[in-house]
Order: sequence, then C-alpha cells, then structure tokens
Amino acid sequence: MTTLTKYVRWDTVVTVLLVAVFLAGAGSTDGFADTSNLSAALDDTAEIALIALPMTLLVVAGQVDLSVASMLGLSSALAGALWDAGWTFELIVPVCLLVGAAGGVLNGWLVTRIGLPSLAVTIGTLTLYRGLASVVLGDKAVADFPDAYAKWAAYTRTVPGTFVPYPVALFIVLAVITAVVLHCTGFGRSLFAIGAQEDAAYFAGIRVKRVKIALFAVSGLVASFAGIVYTLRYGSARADNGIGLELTVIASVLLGGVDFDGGKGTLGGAVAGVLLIGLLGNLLTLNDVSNEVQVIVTGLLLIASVLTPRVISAVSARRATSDRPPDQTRIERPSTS
Amino acid sequence: MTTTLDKPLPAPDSARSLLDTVFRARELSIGGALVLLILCTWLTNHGFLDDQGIKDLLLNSSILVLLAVGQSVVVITRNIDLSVGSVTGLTAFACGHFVSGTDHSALTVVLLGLGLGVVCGLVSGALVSFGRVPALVVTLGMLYVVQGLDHAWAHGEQINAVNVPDGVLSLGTGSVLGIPYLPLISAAVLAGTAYYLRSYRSGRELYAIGSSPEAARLAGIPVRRRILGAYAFSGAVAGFAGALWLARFGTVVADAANGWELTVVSAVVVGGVAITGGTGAVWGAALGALLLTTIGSALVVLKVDSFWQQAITGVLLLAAITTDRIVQVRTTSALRKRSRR
Amino acid sequence: SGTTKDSVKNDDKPAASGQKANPDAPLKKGLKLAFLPKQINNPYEQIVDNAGIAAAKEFASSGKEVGPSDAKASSQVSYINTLTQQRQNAILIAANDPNAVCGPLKQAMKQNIKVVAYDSDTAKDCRQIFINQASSEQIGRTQIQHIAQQLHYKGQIAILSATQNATNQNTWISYMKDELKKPAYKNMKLVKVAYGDDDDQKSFQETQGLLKAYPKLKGIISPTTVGIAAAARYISASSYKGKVVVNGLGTPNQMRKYVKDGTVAQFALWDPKKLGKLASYAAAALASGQITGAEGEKFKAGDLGDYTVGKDGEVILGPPTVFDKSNIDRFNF
Amino acid sequence: MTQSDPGAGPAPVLALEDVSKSFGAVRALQDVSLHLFAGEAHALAGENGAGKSTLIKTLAGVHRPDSGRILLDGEPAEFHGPAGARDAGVAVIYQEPTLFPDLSIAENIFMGRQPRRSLRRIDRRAVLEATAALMRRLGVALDPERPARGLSIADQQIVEIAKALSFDARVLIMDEPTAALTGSEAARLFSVVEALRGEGAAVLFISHRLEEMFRLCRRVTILRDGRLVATELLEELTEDDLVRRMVGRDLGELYPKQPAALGETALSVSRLTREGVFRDISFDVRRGEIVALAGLVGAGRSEVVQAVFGVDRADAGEVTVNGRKLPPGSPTAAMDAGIALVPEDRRQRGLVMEMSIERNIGLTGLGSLGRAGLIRRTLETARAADWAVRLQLKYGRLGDSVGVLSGGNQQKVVLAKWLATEPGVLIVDEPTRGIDVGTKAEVHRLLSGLAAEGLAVLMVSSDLPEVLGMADRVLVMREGRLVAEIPRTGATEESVMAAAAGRGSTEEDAAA
Ligand SMILES: Nc1ncnc2c1ncn2[C@@H]1O[C@H](COP(=O)(O)OP(=O)(O)OP(=O)(O)O)[C@@H](O)[C@H]1O
Ligand SMILES: Nc1ncnc2c1ncn2[C@@H]1O[C@H](COP(=O)(O)OP(=O)(O)OP(=O)(O)O)[C@@H](O)[C@H]1O
Ligand SMILES: [Mg+2]
Ligand SMILES: [Mg+2]
Repeated sequence: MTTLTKYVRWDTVVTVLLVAVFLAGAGSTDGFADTSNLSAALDDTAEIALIALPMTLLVVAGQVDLSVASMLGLSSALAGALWDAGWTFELIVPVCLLVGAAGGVLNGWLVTRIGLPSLAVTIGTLTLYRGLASVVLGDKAVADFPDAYAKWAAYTRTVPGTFVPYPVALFIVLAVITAVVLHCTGFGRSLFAIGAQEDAAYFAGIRVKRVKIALFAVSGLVASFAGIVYTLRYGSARADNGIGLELTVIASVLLGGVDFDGGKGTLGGAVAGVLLIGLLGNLLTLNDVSNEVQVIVTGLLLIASVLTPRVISAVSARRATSDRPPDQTRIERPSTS
Repeated sequence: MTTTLDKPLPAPDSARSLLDTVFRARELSIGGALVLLILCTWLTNHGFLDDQGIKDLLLNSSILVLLAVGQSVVVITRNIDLSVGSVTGLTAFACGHFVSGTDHSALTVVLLGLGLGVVCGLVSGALVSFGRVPALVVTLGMLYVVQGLDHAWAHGEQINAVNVPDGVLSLGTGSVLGIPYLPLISAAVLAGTAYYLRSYRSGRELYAIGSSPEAARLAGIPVRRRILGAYAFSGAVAGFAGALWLARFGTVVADAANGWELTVVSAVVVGGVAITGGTGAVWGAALGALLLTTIGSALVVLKVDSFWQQAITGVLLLAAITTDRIVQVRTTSALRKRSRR
Repeated sequence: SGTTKDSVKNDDKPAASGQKANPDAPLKKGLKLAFLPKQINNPYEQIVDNAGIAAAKEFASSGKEVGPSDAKASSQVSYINTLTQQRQNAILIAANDPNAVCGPLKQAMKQNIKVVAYDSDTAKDCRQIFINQASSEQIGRTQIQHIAQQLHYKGQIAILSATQNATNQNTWISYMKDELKKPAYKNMKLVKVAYGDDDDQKSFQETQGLLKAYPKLKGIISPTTVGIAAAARYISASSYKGKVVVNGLGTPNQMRKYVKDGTVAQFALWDPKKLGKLASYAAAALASGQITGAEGEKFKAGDLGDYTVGKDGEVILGPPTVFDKSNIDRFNF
Repeated sequence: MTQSDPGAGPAPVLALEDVSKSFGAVRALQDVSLHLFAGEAHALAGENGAGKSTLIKTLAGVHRPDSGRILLDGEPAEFHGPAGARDAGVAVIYQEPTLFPDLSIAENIFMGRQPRRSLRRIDRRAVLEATAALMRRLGVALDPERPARGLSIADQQIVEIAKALSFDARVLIMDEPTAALTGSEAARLFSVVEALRGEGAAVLFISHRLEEMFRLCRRVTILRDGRLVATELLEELTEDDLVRRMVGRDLGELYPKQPAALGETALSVSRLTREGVFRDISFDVRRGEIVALAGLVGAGRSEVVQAVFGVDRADAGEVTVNGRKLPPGSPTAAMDAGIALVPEDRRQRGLVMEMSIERNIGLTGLGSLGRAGLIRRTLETARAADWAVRLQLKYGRLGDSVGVLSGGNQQKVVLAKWLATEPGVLIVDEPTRGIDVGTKAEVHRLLSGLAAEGLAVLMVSSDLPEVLGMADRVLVMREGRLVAEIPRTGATEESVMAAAAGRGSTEEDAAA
C-alpha cells in the first residue's frame, strides 16, 4: 500500500524494540550490560536460537515442527545413556545427530507421503520422541560429562575478545548461513513459494516433497544438536530436558514476524524475536519482575506482533482513501489456503 | 421456476452412497480403534470394565471431551484456540477462590465459570476476527497472558477440597442412575453442539468459513460474527470445564489443565476434524478425546512399563491419524475412479 | 581412544574451602537472601519460602523469592545467573535438577555468594549447605515401616511418585526398596512405581490404573503432596475406600478432608515453615562467616535452636510429623 | 459519450452513476455509469484490466465505491457487503469460482439460505431436492451430495451458475461464466439465462468471446482503462467496431497462424494411462507443430497433459522427449527435458498469488537466475521486465503481488513464467481463458511465432475457434480416450464436435 506499510514491517519493529530494550536496560539496570550478564543471557537462549533457525524455514514453507523439544530431550537422554554405557563422546555426538535427522525424516515422511498436516504429525511425534527419551534413560540422570567438552558450552568461556559464548557464536554463523539460504538462493525462494501456494510451487517444478523432508530432517538434526549443547551446558542428561521448549521457539519465531500461514517472514525478524524474548526476560528478572508478569508480557508482545502491522496498514489505507473502511481494501488479497 | 429444461438425466452413480460411508468411516475408524483398545484391555483384565472401571473411563474423559467439542467448533472455522488450557486453569482457580469457605451452589460456580470463559473467548475471538490476525499466534499469546494472570493471582495459593462447598463437590462426584453427572453433562453439550452444527444455518456457515473464508464472505456470511461466536463458545466451554474441574478435583492449584492445549488439539485431530478447517464432526473429536484418555488408562491396566507409556501413546496417536488418512485417501481415489461423468 | 566416562576424572574439590569459620561472628545485618524454589506457584514451596523470608526479618535482613512458573532446571539457571548479577549475599535453592544448576551456582560461589540448597539438593560441590527436611534414608524407611504396620506386614503395595526424574522422590524410593528387602517384609511386595508427574489428573488416573491392574493391591505410598491428594481423592469416592491404605507425604490442609472421612489414616510431613526458617538462618550463618559448610560446625537458627552441619554439608531439620485424626486440626498449612 | 438509454422507459432495476474506485494508485473505475433494465441482457466489454470485474464487485457490494452512487429501482442504495446485494435480489457469478471445497454441491448452492423447517432447522431434503431441480434445469448430472472438492473448473462454474439461478434473482450478473465452458455447455447456459431474462430479470454479462455477447445481449457497455467508452446497441455494431472501441485501435488477424516447417518428433506419448481418468493415450508432437487437444469439459485433457508433465503420475505408458524417456511423476525431469506446462487453474497452480510479478516469473528459473544457487535480483527483474513488455502486461510495479492484477494479466504472467524457461515443448492448458481479444491475438501470434521457430506446442482448449484457427492437427478426447485425430484441413466445428460428443448424445455414453 503506501510508504508506511512498505517500510515499517514488523521485523524492523522487533529489531528496533530489541535495540530499545537493550539501551533501556543498559541505562536503567545495574549489571545488565555487563559482559558476564550478557554472556549468560545469550547462552541461555542458545538452544532456542539454534532450533529457531530451521523452524523459521519450516514456518516460511507453511509447516511447523512441534517435536523439536522432544527431540532435544531424546538426544540428551541418548547421549546420557550411551555415555553411561561407556561410549566415547566423539561417537555419541554423531549417533545423536543421526537419530535427530532420522526423527526429522520420519516427520517429513508422514507429512509428505501420508499427507498429514505437520501440526498433527508433530504433536504425535512430540509424544513419541519424549516417550523414547524416557525409554532410553528412564529415571536416571547422567551428569559426569567430560569437562573438555562441557566447557565449550558454558557461558563463562567466550570467543576471545568478545562476550559471545561458543554456542552463541556457532548460532551466529549458522544464522548468517540460514539467512543467505532463505533470502538469496533459489532454495529459499522455493520455500516462500511452497508456503504461499504449494500447488503452484509444485507445478513450477519445485520438488515440494523433497524440500519438505529436507527441512524436517534439518529441523530434527538441529534439535538433536541443541540437545547435545543443552546436555553439556547444564551438565545433565535427563529424559525431561527441554520439555515445553517448542512453544517458546515458535513464539519467538512468530514474534519475529514470520507468518504462521507460510510464505512470509524474514530470518532477521525471527532472530530478533528470539533475542528480544531472551534479553527482555533477563532484564525483567534483573529488575525483580516476577515470572508471571514476564509471561504476560510475552503474550502481549506476541499479540502485538500480529496486530500492529494490521493496524498500521489499516491506518495508512484509511489515510490513502479517506472514507473507505480498511477491510474493504484488503478484500482482494487472495487468501492462502 | 418455470424454465426447467426437462431432460432425462443419467442415473446417479454409486458415488453418493459410497461418500456416505466414507464420512461415516472417518469417525468409525476412531470408534473402531477405541472399541479394540477397550476390548483388548478387558480381555487381559476384566476389572477394566466393571462398574467402577466404566465410571472411571467416563469421568476421566469428560472434561477433555468437553474441551475437544469446544475446540473443534473453532478448528472447523480454520482457526485454533491454544488458550483453552490456560482458560480452564484460570476459571478453575477463580471459581475455587470465589467459593472457598462459602456455601455457594453449584449453579453459581458454573455460571461464574461460563462467564469468565466467555470473556476470554471473546477477547481471542475479537482479536482473530476483527483484528484479522492469525489465530495460532493470537491464542498462543492469550495462552501466555491468561496463564500469567492466573499464576500471578494464585501465586501459590491452593484451593482445598475442605473449603469447597459440598454442593459444588457433589456436581463432580454425584450421579443419576449410577452414571456420574460429568459425563452426562459432556454428552449433553456434545449432542447439542453436534445437532446445532448439522441443522442450523449458522452452524453450517461455520463449515463454510473453514472451507473457504474468501467464498464465505462473498456468499454474504457474517464471517467475523461467526468466528467470534465460535471463540466465545470455545471459551465458554473452557470456562465450564474449569468449573467442573473444581467440582471434580476439589483441590486446585494455579496450573490446572496446564499444557492441555496440545492434548485437546490432538484429540480433535485424531477425531478426524481437519486442522485446515471445513470438515469433521464434533462427535469424532469426542471419540478422539475418549481414545486418548482410554489409552492412558489402558496402558496402566495392561501393566505397561511406566517408561514405555508415553512412547506407546505417541505411536498409537500417529497410527490413528495415519490410518485415518490412508482410509480417506483410498476412498477418495476410489471415488474419483467411479464418479467420472 | 575417544573421551569416555572412564577416561575422564572430573575432579570434585569440596567447595567449602579456603575460609575459616568463626563460630562467634555475629549475624550480619542487611543481608540479601534470595529463595529460588522449584516453581513459584507450588503451594508447598510458597510456605517454605515465606517462612524463610519472614525469618530473614528476624535478623534484620531481607529476603525475596524469585523463580520460574514451570518446574524446570533450565529456568532456574537463568535465575541463578541474574541473582549472581544482582550480588545477593546468598542463594537458597530447591533444585529441579541436582546437576543442571551446578555450573552457575559454582559461578555464584566464586563471587562469594553463599549457596544453600533446601528441600531438594544439588550436587554436593555446588552448594555449601543442604538443609534436608529429614534424612532421606529416614523418610524412605519410615514410609515403608508405617504402611507395613497399617497392613500388618502383608500384601501388595505400589508407589505413586512425582515425575520420573524427581530427585527427592527417587532417593526416597531407593531407600524404600532397600527397606523392603528386610525379612520383616517378606510378605509384602512392591508391584509398581507409577508416576503422576505431579499433575492432579495424571496422578488420579494412575491411581485408578494401579487399582485396576493390581486387584490385590493393599496400599499406595505417595511421597509427593500432589500424588497423595489425588490418590486419596480417587479412593474416597470409589469402592476401594476402606480397602486400600494410602500413606505418604502430604500437607494437612490438602489431606484434612480425607483424614476426616476415613480414607487416609495417617500421612507425614515435616513442618515446611521450619524448613524455610532453618534455611534462612543457615544462609545468614554462612554469609556472616559463622560457618563454612564443613562437617561439625554449629549454628543457631533462632528459636529453632542449635543445628550441626553433618556429613557433606547436610543439616537435618528433624523427623517428620505424622498426621492423623488426632492431631491434624492443630496444623494449618 | 454516447448514452443510448431507452429514453423515458421504466427506471433501471440497478444502476451505477458516476462511480469511481481506486486501489491505491490504480484507478480501476473512473466516473462509470451503467443501467440495467428488467428483461434486458447487457454486455460489459473491455480489455483485461479495463475494470469489468471491479465494476461487478462494486455492484455486488464487495467493493464500496469511492464516489458515485448505486441506484436500486431508482432509489439510492448502499449495499453493506455481498449479503446486502444478495438480499436486494442481485445474484453474482464471480470471475473466479468461489466454492466451499469441503461442502456438498447442494450446500454450496444454498449456503446461508437453506430452506428451513420448524425451530429454524435446516430442511435437508428440501435443499437436496431444490439442488436436483437446478441441476436438471441446467441439464447436468452432478450429484448434489458430492463435495465440491475435485470438481473441474468447468463443473465449478456450473455450480456457480446454479447458485446464481437459485436466487430467482432480479439481477443476474455473470463475470466470464463461459470462460471454462465448451460450446454445448455454454449453449445450455444461454438458454437458461434467456429464459430468466424472458421472465423479467436484468442480466449483466461479461465475456471475451464476442460472438457470445452478440448472441445473448441487446446492449453493450464498453470500458477502457477504467473509463466508460460507450454504451451501444449491439445490433448496430459489428465485431470489428466493438473490438476497435475496446482496444482503441484496429486489430490484426485473430488467428495469425504462420505456416511452419515441421521438424522431427519432439514429444511422444505412448499408451499413457491413469486408472479411472484416461487410458491408452498415444500421440506425437513435432517441432514447429501446434497440436490441439480438444474435447468436452471433463474429457480428461487436462489430466493427460498433467501426466505428461509429470505432476500427476501415470499408471502406465511412457513419455519421450527428443528420444529420451522421461521418468514418471517428475515435473523437474520434464522441465529439464524442455517441457513447460501452463496449467489451467492459474490461481491455485499457475501463480503464487502473494508473490510479486517478478518473483512469479522467476519461479521456474530458480537455478538459472545467478551463480552457485544465489539469486541475482537484477537478473530476475530484467527477465520479468523483458517478458512484461513482450506480453504487453498491464501492471503497476514488478514488485506488486500478482494477486492484484486483472484475471487476464494474471494469465499473461503464467505464460511469461513458462516461456521464460525457453522450452522445447510447450504445453498450454486453456492458454487464453479469460484473455481479451487483443491479448488473445497477441498470445496466438506468440504461440505461432514460437512454433515457427521450432517449438512443439500442445494446446488444450475449449475454445473451438481457437482450436480450429491455431492447430496443425486436432486430437479429440472423449471420456478419457483419444477418439479422433483430425488434420488441419479436415477440422471443422462439426467434425471436432461430432468426435468429442460421440456419435449419439453425450448423456447416453455417460450412462453406458
Ligand atoms: N484489490 C485490488 N488491488 C489493487 N488493484 C486492483 C485490485 N483489484 C483490481 N485491481 C486493478 O484494477 C484494474 C481493473 O481490474 P479488473 O479485475 O476489474 O479488470 P477486468 O476488466 O475484470 O479484467 P479481466 O478481463 O482480465 O478480468 C486492474 O488494473 C487491476 O490490476
Ligand atoms: N484436482 C482434481 N481432483 C479430483 N478430480 C479432478 C480434479 N481435476 C479434475 N478432476 C476430475 O477429472 C475429470 C477430468 O477433468 P479434466 O480437468 O482433466 O478434464 P478436461 O478435459 O481438461 O476438462 P476441463 O475443460 O474442465 O479442463 C473431471 O471429471 C474432473 O471432475
Ligand atoms: Mg475480470
Ligand atoms: Mg482442462
């Protein structure tokens, strides 16, 4: 429509908000801008951030993976069980990643071959993978992971010269790669097409099924990797690790302006969403704002994230043609089915 | 209409009767799975279906059935309400807080629950329909907001059964002719909703909206009002469920029904209500809810190792939706082959 | 030749080292104590923490309670980090996972923040003191002893626990199993450990399942407040009332109705208020340099009297109270 | 401006006066007036993007005019949404079918207006009976209880028509209702519309097939670029007059088929079968040749070409391109072999509606738009701009989403998207559906030019003049089988229709 909607996109808003939160925090709260605090706060979002990357790709392609947190738990439990059984850590990691990718392929297979909606499939595998985690490790907790690896995951060790812990540094590298893939390659373009109009993408020769399976596989892979990071970072492998994390991941991605209906969104927005939730939480906690209020704030932000762009476009439409109600201008927008 | 061009038509093929069977089959396959599960469990342990056993099965599922009915009405319109768990939790606590130490009647509690639920539903519904924003995001936001409010209010307070008036508790424990009230209530809500969706214009319009929102608007359906209505209903049901939760459990902490949203959605999906809207029946969703709770009970009775329970539940869940889908695809292609004109 | 469990030795040095205790040091004033419960809206934890915060006032210090609304270790970790950042004098934690919270707690101790675990312990080297409500061994064994007396040392029993990974419960259960090995219990059998996930509905359903699956079941031990209430509620309204014994750990307020209606004859719990108070005093003693967490040190916990630090920095509150019809009305928590 | 209203006659049933409507910068309608009279069929003509659909949506209450008035029986009226117009007795068939795929045909027709019985409950039997009656009236054999999902575009259009008829409307508005229909179905529609008109309904009719306008309507209103050109009596116009006023210039030959030297076989299909849909289809297409695939709606033509392209998997048979056999069920392989398919359903399959024009055009060449998988935006834009010029696309910015283009211009984007792949075999399914005469000639010129350059073209079309005008050879399908192959010289309306319908009537065969 007019310039307003053209340039004020939600992902920019989130980024601005993120910067605002940071500046406000640094100005008002002792210790917020300390490198040690930032390192810790960033490290705390490491798994969410990692998983958010493939999740963004999935959501852009009109899919969703709710099983990620369970896969994280399964990977963690498996790592614990194998470690306990005397396996070498160097072998455990690839095995876990393999299991993660396989779990992702199962999701993708059910979605593409059987033709089930991903929401339904991954609610099912959410239960299944969490269940397998508890089969693998039961009520045990494995803790004595090798320091040599654990220290890489801890927030106390950062990339020299910065306050960025290694898992976060890894995330940054992956985020850049993912952004390039999503926004600058044909593959990325095909994700938008699939998300917006799957049939048309298929008729344009895009291998829709293969792309989807690949996305789910990557999602599973990254989730299982996040499981390793989680295990090392907390030094604890348990079957219930990361329970319920999926909704936080999805909330972060959606907060970043990625459209749940598919076909719209930017990776930058999603990353900003993740960081916003992480930093805001940290800032509020530092100010002794109770957890309940934080939860409310998250919810309100989420609602604002979808409401604000609508309000902006409605206002600008009204400005463009004075007496026309905003919805009438939208009527012609084709609905994605 | 006088302009009829009467020409003999080819006899309608068998597509129609086949179609009937398909749509019935969708729910039938779930029903079949349920019967099979109950039968198998009963064969290993006859106690599973004694008086107490049946009562337990019904009682356990009645709240989930209720929530699934509310959810499917929303899902049919191609929306989703993730806030049901939080709303149930909030109302359960609010009702408990309100009646604790008083002698309010069950009716008051139910009305309070309904009222609170409707308010929550209306907020979600207004945002979704008038704000024209994606339902999943809004209701996820509402999940957090309602949960936060609930936790902030409760903050560790606990409603204890001793303080809840007996009138309220008897709603959860009482029965007529040996059948507890709760399942009766759920069944009544289910039947009413099913009949409404089938036989009233506005009910059919919900399906139309879910099937194609664009076409619905062009057909002059008041889309926003209907969606608002669907959310209000889902909210009301969640509030009602909250009141019943209090009646049944007596003890309520803030996070009652915490995390139930996904369970409810699974029940709806397993019951054959398409997440993409437009199809499905509420009693399918109710069967789905019944199946999910029964799986839980059956696995315990079958002495399945606790560590395996969840994994098996997951497999059964996937199996249910997969078979349902395969049956559907098979029949559609059979239909295609027969219905060429 | 990779890294295996056996090839690494994570050298665990005791944390309470370096400083010397000065038993005569006065309690400092204006200390900042932070309680980090498993979950803020858990009623039981609320009682503990509020008592602890109240106790802090007694020695002119301040206490606060922060924490997650989900019982997750990962959420606790972010809180530990911010508490460290806020330079609290002591962190009192009921750990959701003994190991996961370790790293940040050690970080906190490095910054001279005292760490007291209460209710649910962390790994030994991640805190100075653990305030144990009662000795874990004692809790585990007495639960078996009590139910055995109620059942006349005969019959099948089951345990309805919290989550599969609940640290406390798992420790107690291991002692229960050990106790059952004694010849006195040869006619008793533990048929199943079920998990209600500290969820009302799930615990309720698990209880039903247990009773269906094991028709000869005579008793259920539920060492968790949510579980015992759910089990009691199911039995009170079912045909099993009076036939199946329920015992375990619960709060009097939750259980009053079922004790009165005869579903439950007895159950146990320590006084959560005392637990909070003791934790508060221990933290203050640490922060004031009265103790360091070494075995044998002594400190005074207000009107609770004197306590001695035991092995591994453990301080035991005392034996739990057994509640029954005769005394339940004297308690309100 | 000529305004040839029948002077002092009765007030128009429905009228637009000086109506303007803009979408952002696009001025879709400017000061347009239109009067519809009872018992009269009125045509609306104009190029793609002239504003016809917008005018209709304004009449139907979908759009609210920026200025101007709507008069109902001479009284100013304001419709609050489509429901308002409907209640005023205005029935509309939109350009794009707007059905509820999950609901039965009967429900689609009567949604929101179902007959009711006691307690305001829906009377299901009455709904079904009324639908069956409508189907009889339209002479089609659609089961009222089957869901709309899976209906071909033509059948969907028929349901739309039935819906409009069910109103017993005073005003019947039809936006290209015949675009997807073959001659016989269109004829059936016309007789029904004719009857309605006879009963006193006002009819507004849009079509890009001029002969239909002349056949059905008395007057025509011509729009160009959102402005009213004229309202005229059709009997006073020739086709050429009409076209000149629509386009604003003279038009060349409508079917400019250039003779092309036929090369070797480019596409060869042998014994292709898809269970229950089509069977044993074999044919060849040579370089430089345009082969038309004709048949009645539902004969299975679209499905054949979809199987050739690989978006549907054939159960048996094979497809060879330039001597190389294609793996079944792989559109990517087909594209690599040089096949392009312009699908018939552009909204679902041809375009990604929310994406911009340039991105849609680029979608088929994601691999070739830059190096190492990265996309060069400039290349993409240049390519789109190039094709936009070649196809005379009418658009605002290349970055606009295709959803806002007029139907015909959307079709051009689909063509551009596929021509951009520089195919060796071009399959077009209803390539000019909804395209105005000017552009149609353009598309035909383009196709025949491409053929002359050695492209093999396989064209599915329900537009018989187009088939006859363009094809070197006509293949006729009936009931999923190839029933005739008619060379250009022997192809006449009669020969093609006779083959398509079978010797006797269609109905008999369907029942068999
Ligand atoms: N919702 C909309 N937003 C922006 N522009 C629009 C919208 N709807 C139509 N337009 C523009 O208005 C103009 C008129 O479009 P309209 O659909 O009325 O054309 P038409 O005469 O029906 O063409 P066709 O014969 O191709 O169907 C076109 O330039 C089109 O791009
Ligand atoms: N997507 C679909 N799903 C199921 N059935 C379909 C689908 N598309 C078409 N059909 C059915 O397949 C049959 C053949 O349709 P098809 O579209 O191939 O015919 P056609 O000859 O190309 O006619 P048209 O002019 O409508 O394109 C029709 O009966 C139609 O109802
Ligand atoms: Mg048009
Ligand atoms: Mg076709």
